[in-house]
Amino acid sequence: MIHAWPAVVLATCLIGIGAYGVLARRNAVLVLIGVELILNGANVLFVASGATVSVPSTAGSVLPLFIITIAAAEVVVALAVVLLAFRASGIDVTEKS
Amino acid sequence: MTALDVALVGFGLLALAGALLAVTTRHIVHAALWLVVALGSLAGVYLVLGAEIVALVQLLVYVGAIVVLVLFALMVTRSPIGPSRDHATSPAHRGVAAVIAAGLVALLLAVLLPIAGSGAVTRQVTSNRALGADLFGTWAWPFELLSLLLLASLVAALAIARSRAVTGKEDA
Amino acid sequence: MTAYVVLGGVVLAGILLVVVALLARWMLAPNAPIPATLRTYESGVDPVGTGWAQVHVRYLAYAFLYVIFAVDAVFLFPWAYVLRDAHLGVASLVEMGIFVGVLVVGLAHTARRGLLHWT
Amino acid sequence: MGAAMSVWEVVLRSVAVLAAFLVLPLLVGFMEHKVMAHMQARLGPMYAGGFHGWAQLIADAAKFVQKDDLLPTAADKGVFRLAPSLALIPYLVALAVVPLSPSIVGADAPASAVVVLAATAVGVLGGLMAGWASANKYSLLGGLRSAAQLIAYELPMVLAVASVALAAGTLSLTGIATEWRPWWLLWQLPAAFVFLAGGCAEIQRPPFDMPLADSEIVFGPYTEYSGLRFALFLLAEYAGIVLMSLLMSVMFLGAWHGPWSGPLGWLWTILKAVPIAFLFLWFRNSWPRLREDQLQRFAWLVLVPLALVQLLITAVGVVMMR
Repeated sequence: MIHAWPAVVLATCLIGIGAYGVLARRNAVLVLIGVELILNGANVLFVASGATVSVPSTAGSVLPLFIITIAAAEVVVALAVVLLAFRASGIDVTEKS
Repeated sequence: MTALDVALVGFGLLALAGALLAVTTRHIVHAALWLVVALGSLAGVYLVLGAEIVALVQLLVYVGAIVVLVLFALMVTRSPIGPSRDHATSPAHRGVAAVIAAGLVALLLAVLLPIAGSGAVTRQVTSNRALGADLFGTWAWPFELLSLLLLASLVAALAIARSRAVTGKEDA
Repeated sequence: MTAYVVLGGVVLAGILLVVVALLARWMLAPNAPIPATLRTYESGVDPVGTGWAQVHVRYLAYAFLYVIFAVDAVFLFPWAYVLRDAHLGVASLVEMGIFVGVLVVGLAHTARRGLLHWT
Repeated sequence: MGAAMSVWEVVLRSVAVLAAFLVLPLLVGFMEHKVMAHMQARLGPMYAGGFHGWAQLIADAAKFVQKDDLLPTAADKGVFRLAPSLALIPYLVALAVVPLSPSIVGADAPASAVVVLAATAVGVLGGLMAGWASANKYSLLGGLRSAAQLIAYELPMVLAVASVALAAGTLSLTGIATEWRPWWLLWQLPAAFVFLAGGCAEIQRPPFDMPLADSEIVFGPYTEYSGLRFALFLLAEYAGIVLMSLLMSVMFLGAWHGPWSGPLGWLWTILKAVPIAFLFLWFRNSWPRLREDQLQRFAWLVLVPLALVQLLITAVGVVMMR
C-alpha cells in the first residue's frame, strides 16, 4: 500500500526548484540543470500515476523512458550551443590536451 | 504511513535537498554534483514506485551519461575550484525568481493534490515484460521517431561543436 | 523487488567500510603536513598557474556520441523480453532494426567527418 | 528469494557480499604479484606470512592505513574526499547481483544485468571527480581521459550484455546463466570478445590504462592521492577485475553448468572466472599502452560495429529458433 500525494508533492517541488534554477541562474549550463530538474519532476508524476492507478498500465514507465531520451537529445544540442558561445567569447578552447 | 511511504519520503527529501543545492550553490561543478544526488535519489523513488527499468535507466543514462556530459562541458569551458561570482544574479532577481517558482508550485499543487487523493492504494509494480510489449506494440511509432530525433541532434551537435565560423581554424 | 532492499543494505555496508577504514587511518596515521607536501604535484617542478587548465574540446565529441547511443541501448533491454513473443517478435526485430540503423548512420557520419581521427 | 525478508537476512547478505568484496580482490592482487613476477623471471613477494609471501597484500593494507593522508591545499576538499568512495561502492553494488549458483546470490534483482551496467556507469563519476578536485593539471587531464574512456567502452559492453539478454529472453543474470547452452560459446563469441575488451578498458588496466599513463601524466586522477584513499582506488581496480571475470563466467561461459553442478555450481562459476582474471594480468604484461585516439577509435569503429553485428546475429537467431 502506498499514498499518492507524497509523490505528487515531490514532483511539484522538483518542478518549482527547477523553475527557480532556470529563472535565477545566468550560466547556461546551470540553467540546463534547472531544465533537467523540471523534466524529472514530470517523470516522477508519470511514474507515480503509473504506480497508483487502479488499472495496471505501462504508460507510466514508457513515457519516462521517452522523456529521458528527449532530455538526452536536448542536452547534447544545448551543450554544443553553449560551447559555441564560449568559443565566440574569444577564449581559445583548442589548446592541445 | 506504510513502509513504502517512508522509503518514498526518505528518497524524496534527499532528492529535494540535492535539487535545492544544485540550483543555489555558487560552485559551478558542485551544482552538477548535487544534480547527481538529486537524480540518484529519484532512481530510488522510482524503485519504491515499482518502476525498475526506469530507475536503472535513470542511473545509466541520466547519471552515467547526461551528467558526465555536463561535467565535461563544464571542464572544457571554465570551472575553477571555489565559488564563482561571474554568474551570480542580484538578490532582487533571485527573489523574483523564487516568488514565481513558489507560485508555480502552489498552482500545480492546487490542481494535482485533489486528483492524487489522500487514501492509500495498492502499488502497481510495472512488469518488465509488459513494458516491452507495450513499447514495441502501442508505442512503436513514437519510438521510431525518437531515433530520428537522436540522429538529428547528434549531427547538429557535431556540426555546431566543430563549426569553423567562430575560431577560424580547424584542429583535429 | 526485495532484491533492492538487499542492494540498499549493500550500499550502507560499503559506506560503513569506507567510514571504518578512514576511522582506522585517523587513529593510526600520523598527520604532519608541511607546505611542500600539500603543494600541487607537477613532477617536481614548481606548479604553474592554478590547477584548472583548458583541455581539448574533442573529448566532448565522444561524450555526444555516448549519450546518443546510451539512450539507444536503453531500448534494447525491454526488447529482450519481447523478441520471443509470438505476435511481436518479428515486428519488434524490424522496429529495432530501423531504430538502430538510423543511429548507425550517425556513427558513420561521425567517422566520415574524421572526428575519430586525431592528427 | 521470498517476498518477505527479515532485517537479519538483509544484514547477513550485505555482510556476505562485503566479505567477498574484501577477500576476492586480495586473491586477484596476490595472483597478479606472483603471475607478473614469474612472467618477468622474478619470484615476487616471498616473506610476508611465510609461505610464498601470501600475506603481502594484508601487510600492504596495514602500511597504507598508517600513511599520512595528504589533502592538497588547492584541492576541493569535499569532492576530493568523496571521490574514492564513489569509485569503490558501485563495484560493491555490482558484485552483489552476480550469482555464483542459482541460489548463491547477494541480491537477485529482476533486471540484474542492467543493475551491473548502471552501477559501472555511476562509477565513471569517481575518476572524473578525483581528477577535477585534485587541482592538478595532470589529474584533470587524467580524469577527463578516464571518463572519456569509460563512456566509450561502456557502450560496447551494454550492447554485449544486451546480446546475451536477448538470447536468454531475460535481464536477470541468474536467468541468463540458467538459459545458457554450450553452443552459445560459438553463437555469442563476438559478444564475449567485445565484453572482454570493454571490461579490460572499464577497469583501466593495460593496454587501456591511458588515464593513468605514468609516463605521460604522472598517475592521472590519482596523482594527488596518498595513503588510504589511494588504497581505496587500488581496491576498486582489483574489485573491477573480480567483477569482470565473474561476469564473463556468468554470461558467456555458462557459470555453474558442468559436472556435479548441483552442489558444486558455485565452484564452477569461480573456476571459470579464474582464467579470465589471469587473462587480464597477462594483457598487462604483454601489451604496450594504446594511444588516446587509437583507444577511442578502437571502441567506436571496431567494438561498437562488432557488437551491433552480434546483436543482429543474436536477434535473427532467436527469431528463427523460436
